[in-house]
Amino acid sequence: MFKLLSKIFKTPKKTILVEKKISGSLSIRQVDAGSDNACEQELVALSNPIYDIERFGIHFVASPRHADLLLVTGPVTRNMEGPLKKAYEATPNPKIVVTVGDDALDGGIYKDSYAVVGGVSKVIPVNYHIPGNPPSAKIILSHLLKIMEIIKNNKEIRI
Amino acid sequence: MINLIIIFLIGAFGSLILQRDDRLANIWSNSLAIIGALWGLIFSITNFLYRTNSTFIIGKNTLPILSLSLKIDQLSTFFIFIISLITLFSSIYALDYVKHYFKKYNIGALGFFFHLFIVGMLLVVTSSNGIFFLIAWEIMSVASYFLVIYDRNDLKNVQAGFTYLVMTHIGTVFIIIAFLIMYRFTGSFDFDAIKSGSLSIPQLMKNVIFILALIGFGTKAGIVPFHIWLPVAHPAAPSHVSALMSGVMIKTGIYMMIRIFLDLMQPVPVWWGLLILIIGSISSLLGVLFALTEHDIKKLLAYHSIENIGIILLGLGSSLTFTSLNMPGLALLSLTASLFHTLNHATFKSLLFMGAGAVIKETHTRNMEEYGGLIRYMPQTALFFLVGSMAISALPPFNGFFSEWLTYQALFQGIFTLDSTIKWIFIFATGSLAFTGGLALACFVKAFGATFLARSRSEEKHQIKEAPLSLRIGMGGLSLLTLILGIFSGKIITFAQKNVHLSSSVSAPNFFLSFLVIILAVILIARYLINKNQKEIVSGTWDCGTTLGPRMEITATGFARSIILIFKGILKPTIQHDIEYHDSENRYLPKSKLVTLKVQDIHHSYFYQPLKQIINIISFKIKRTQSGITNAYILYIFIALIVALFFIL
Amino acid sequence: MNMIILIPLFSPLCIGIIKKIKAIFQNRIGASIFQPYRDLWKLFHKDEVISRDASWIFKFAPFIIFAVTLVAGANLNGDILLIIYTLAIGTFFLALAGMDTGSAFGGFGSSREMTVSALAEGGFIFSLLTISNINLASHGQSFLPGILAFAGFFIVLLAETARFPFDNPATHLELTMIHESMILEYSGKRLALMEWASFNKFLIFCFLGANLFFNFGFAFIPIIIFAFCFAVGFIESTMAKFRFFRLPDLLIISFIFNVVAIGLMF
Amino acid sequence: MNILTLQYLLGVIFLTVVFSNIAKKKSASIIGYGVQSMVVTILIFDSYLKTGNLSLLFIVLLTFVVKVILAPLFSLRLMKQHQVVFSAPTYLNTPLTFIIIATLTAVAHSQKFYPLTTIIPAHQSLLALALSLILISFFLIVNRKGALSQIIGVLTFENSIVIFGLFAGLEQSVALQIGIIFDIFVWIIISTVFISMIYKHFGSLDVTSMIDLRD
Repeated sequence: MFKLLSKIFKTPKKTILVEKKISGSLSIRQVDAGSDNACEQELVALSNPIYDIERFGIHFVASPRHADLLLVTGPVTRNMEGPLKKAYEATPNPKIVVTVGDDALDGGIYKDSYAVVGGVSKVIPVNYHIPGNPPSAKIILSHLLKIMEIIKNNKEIRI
Repeated sequence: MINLIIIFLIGAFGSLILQRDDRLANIWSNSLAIIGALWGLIFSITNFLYRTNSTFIIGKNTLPILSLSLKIDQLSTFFIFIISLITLFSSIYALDYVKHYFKKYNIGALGFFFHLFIVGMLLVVTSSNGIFFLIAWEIMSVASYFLVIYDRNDLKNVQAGFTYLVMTHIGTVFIIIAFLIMYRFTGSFDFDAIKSGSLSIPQLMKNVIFILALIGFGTKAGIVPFHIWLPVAHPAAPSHVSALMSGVMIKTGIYMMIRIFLDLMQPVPVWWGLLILIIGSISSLLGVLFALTEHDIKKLLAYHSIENIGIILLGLGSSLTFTSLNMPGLALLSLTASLFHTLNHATFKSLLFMGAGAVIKETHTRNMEEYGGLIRYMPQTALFFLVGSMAISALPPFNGFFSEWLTYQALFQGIFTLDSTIKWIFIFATGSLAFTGGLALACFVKAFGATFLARSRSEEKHQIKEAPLSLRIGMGGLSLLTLILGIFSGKIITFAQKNVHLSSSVSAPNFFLSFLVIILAVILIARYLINKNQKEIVSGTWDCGTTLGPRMEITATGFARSIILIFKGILKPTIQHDIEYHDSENRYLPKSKLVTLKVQDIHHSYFYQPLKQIINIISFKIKRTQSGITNAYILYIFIALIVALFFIL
Repeated sequence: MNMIILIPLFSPLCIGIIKKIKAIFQNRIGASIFQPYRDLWKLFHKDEVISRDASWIFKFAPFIIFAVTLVAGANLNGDILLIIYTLAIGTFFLALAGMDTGSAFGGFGSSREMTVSALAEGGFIFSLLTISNINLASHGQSFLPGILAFAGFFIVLLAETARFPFDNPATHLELTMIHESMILEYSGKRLALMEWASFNKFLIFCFLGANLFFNFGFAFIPIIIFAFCFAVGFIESTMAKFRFFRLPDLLIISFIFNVVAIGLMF
Repeated sequence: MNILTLQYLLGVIFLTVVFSNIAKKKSASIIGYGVQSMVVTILIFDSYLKTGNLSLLFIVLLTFVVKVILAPLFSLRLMKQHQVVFSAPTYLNTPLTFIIIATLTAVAHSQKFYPLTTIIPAHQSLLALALSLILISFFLIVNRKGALSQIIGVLTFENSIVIFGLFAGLEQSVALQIGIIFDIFVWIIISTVFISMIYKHFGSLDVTSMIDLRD
């Protein structure tokens, strides 16, 4: 127990700067539309102590009802097309759809397989794309912060 | 008083005469009942205000023992008030409810037994002579027996009626023995003579009378070991009758307990009150536990009657203990608590039974698993049922809370002032009351949720329509009553605390006002100030994208399963899997699996089963004496003659 | 009457503090303590999606539950039974709202919530009873009963506000969530109200605990409430969540603590 | 009539009852019954002489006609008509019946029954004997298997009550007499119907065969 307490007071101080500038509230609902779990690993890394998106007021939520941002990963397989649409309808406005990874853009390496419908944009309107196969956690984080920038500056992102 | 009974008798015989034409008989019997009920209300209220105690003696010297004497003091006026109040609402309810019996059964008979039942109850609460009381008790029991087996196409109802008849008459046997002992020592059946002569009864005999009366009236009131008939008989009766039965009839048992223990047998040892306290807490706990296991809505409500009777007994038991420890102030507090709870229970229990009746009328089944989503088709019944369930689980603005609050205060005072073992019994009672409150809340969330909310769990539920007008008037009146009784309970609480310093007091009106004001403020601010420009879009329920079928939502058994498993020591749940396979050899491809969840009734297996075996063994032994040879019988007579001669000379 | 304004104002702050403490324990910086305010503000300005099967209970429940926490806050120093049963209205409507939309999660959430709150009620009433009459203690020794009653009360606090050993507020795993699953269906301002109501409930419990158990004076209340938040944060970081059928044992322990406390006191 | 003759007559009745107890042939017990009723009529006649109450005379005639003539005739005719099997089996063998009769008489004479037998102190011994008569005739009913002999048992039982009533000084009450007469008359009708029915149904008068009525 003592070791735990002592470790707490040695957290690095330098990252405090970034967090001051951007703070708001963004809840993300991650929809796995048939992804090969590469992007998921990176998204999980986002909430560990190093990247810690919690600092910026971003948190992952369970149901699209609570979410403002739908983070879609992976090419949309035929089975996931319906549920993806349902998730999109279940998210209250104003909502943003962000696709992570090349598979989500246009099907990526699985483009013409019989099971894949194609990119996410074929199923639901997409606002933002984070390239990379899979994009590293840092890249995803920077993109997310950029999205929050956009939201903060011009309030009128309305779908 | 006499003209009150005459009205009901006219109603009874009138509906018999008009039994040819269903509609006329129904209107006649119910309108007569309404007039009688109104008369009863006026009579009891005037009697209450002017504090008049009136006595009527009909034919004093017809028979040496039996004198048809009625004595109406404050206690019986209170019970007349309850009886006429619930009769008023249940007969309004019955106007339309009985219509669905029209072609099937004889409506005249229903009216006749309904009126006879009320006359029986009125006489029970006012009679002041032992024999006359027993006659009235029999009228009440037999009339309610015929009402229970009224829907006789369903065999289960007839069996239920039979169990009910047997159990009530076992109870009556105990009562008769108690009255005989009283007669033996005081020389008369009149309550006043018994009351004055009660000092001459030796203490041992008083205890015997106490036990007998407790068992006798306990069977009628439905305390735990003798409650077997209640969850069987009440659901079988038509709803407006089961509302009357569980709202008022079981209270006659309570009335007589008060009359005998607190009035006639006055110098009372302490252990009487403590025994009632223990029985009260056990029956309230077990009542609510078994209510949780039920998925037949009327059985669930019947078990809740047992639970509420337990709470009333808590109040009664504590008042008895306080009288025997001569603390009159606290005794008054706990007696008012139990009487106030009797009144409240009568109102919200009959409201709930009427709600259940309306639901059963539409869905033609009592099984809660086949309900669901009825709030869309029956919004007003749902609202009244919600009010009823909030009142019964003692949530503040309604009357259930304030009577339970008073019982709590009585028990707290018991804990603070008394000492050693008595204190621990009071702590046990308060603990059981607390747990009962919590479990009752869980049970009524299950009952209301499974019946009214979400989607309907059986397909052919499209033609349900809202309950007819008179049903809604009956239920609406009662729910309004529960609210009014709740808000204006301030006077009763101040009356109860007259000479007792209570650490805290609750004032209902300003709680209710602040509650309303705050809700309005919140709605105003949230809806119209902060997000004026937000829209509300309607779409399907979110279930991780899967298609949502009616079988996805929770059922009544599913809801209560976790609590049943926690209390498995008492409830002994059993799971039975029977799997059906495609082909017999190959055990790996099950076609269908049926899981049946059942709860074993401990009373049956630990109290009534051994009792039955003992009786069987004894009766087989006696059977051998019936050898069938006439000579043997004459021999028995001969021996009996000799023995008798020996004794007499 | 000032409690009606104070409680809703400061409850998100407490939750922010707890989250911050948990973050520090997990060696990450975590959101600022004012993050709950931002979340509520954002949720209030979002549209709502309401399911087709929802009835008026689903639509009105958030307002009733939020108002109930305010009313309970209003008469905090009034009668203990009134507070307990007012909070019970909140639980009643929360469970009904959970069942109303007919999703599997909501149903199970309400069933578990009702089980926990039914068993917690015994301990709750007894602990408040002991404390509100601690000064009547005839035998003079009012220290041991006070400790036992406080322990019982703390367990009930964790149970009623769906905190750690009973239910993990952060998780969304269907198997374990009790409180979260009931508000799964809500969105927009109704979700904000439900969240805010649960924050209020937490603050009411802390205030009850602070006010009754440590009656040092009004100035010390914030410090004691911070101590409560720290304790809850500490438990959530160092303890594992109990299996559902181990919860009744914990609640019965709290009940027995309080019964013994009362037994000792008089 | 002095006590001695009364005792003598009572002794005759006692013997007839004992005889019908042990008699194997049914006709014998019927004749025994005839003798008994003859003695009873003599006793009633004697009490008429003593009290001079005219109604008693009427009763004497009635008892004479019914009991002494009609009853035996009826039974004998009945027996002939149905060719009834003559043996009237009893449950206990004769020595045992004798022991029981002895004990019953001893009981009747015992101290316990003292208040009953000293209603009229003078007739103490007579009343005791009459009481033992009642007990023995009752035992006769119990002991016999045949339905007819049971009926005779009942009739002797009824006779012994009359005797007891006579000695206990009840003879004045006319109601007692008429009651008795009427009772015998009814008995005879029932017995005829009863026996013919049993006989038709069971083919024999043995009571034990009636057991299968029970199950």
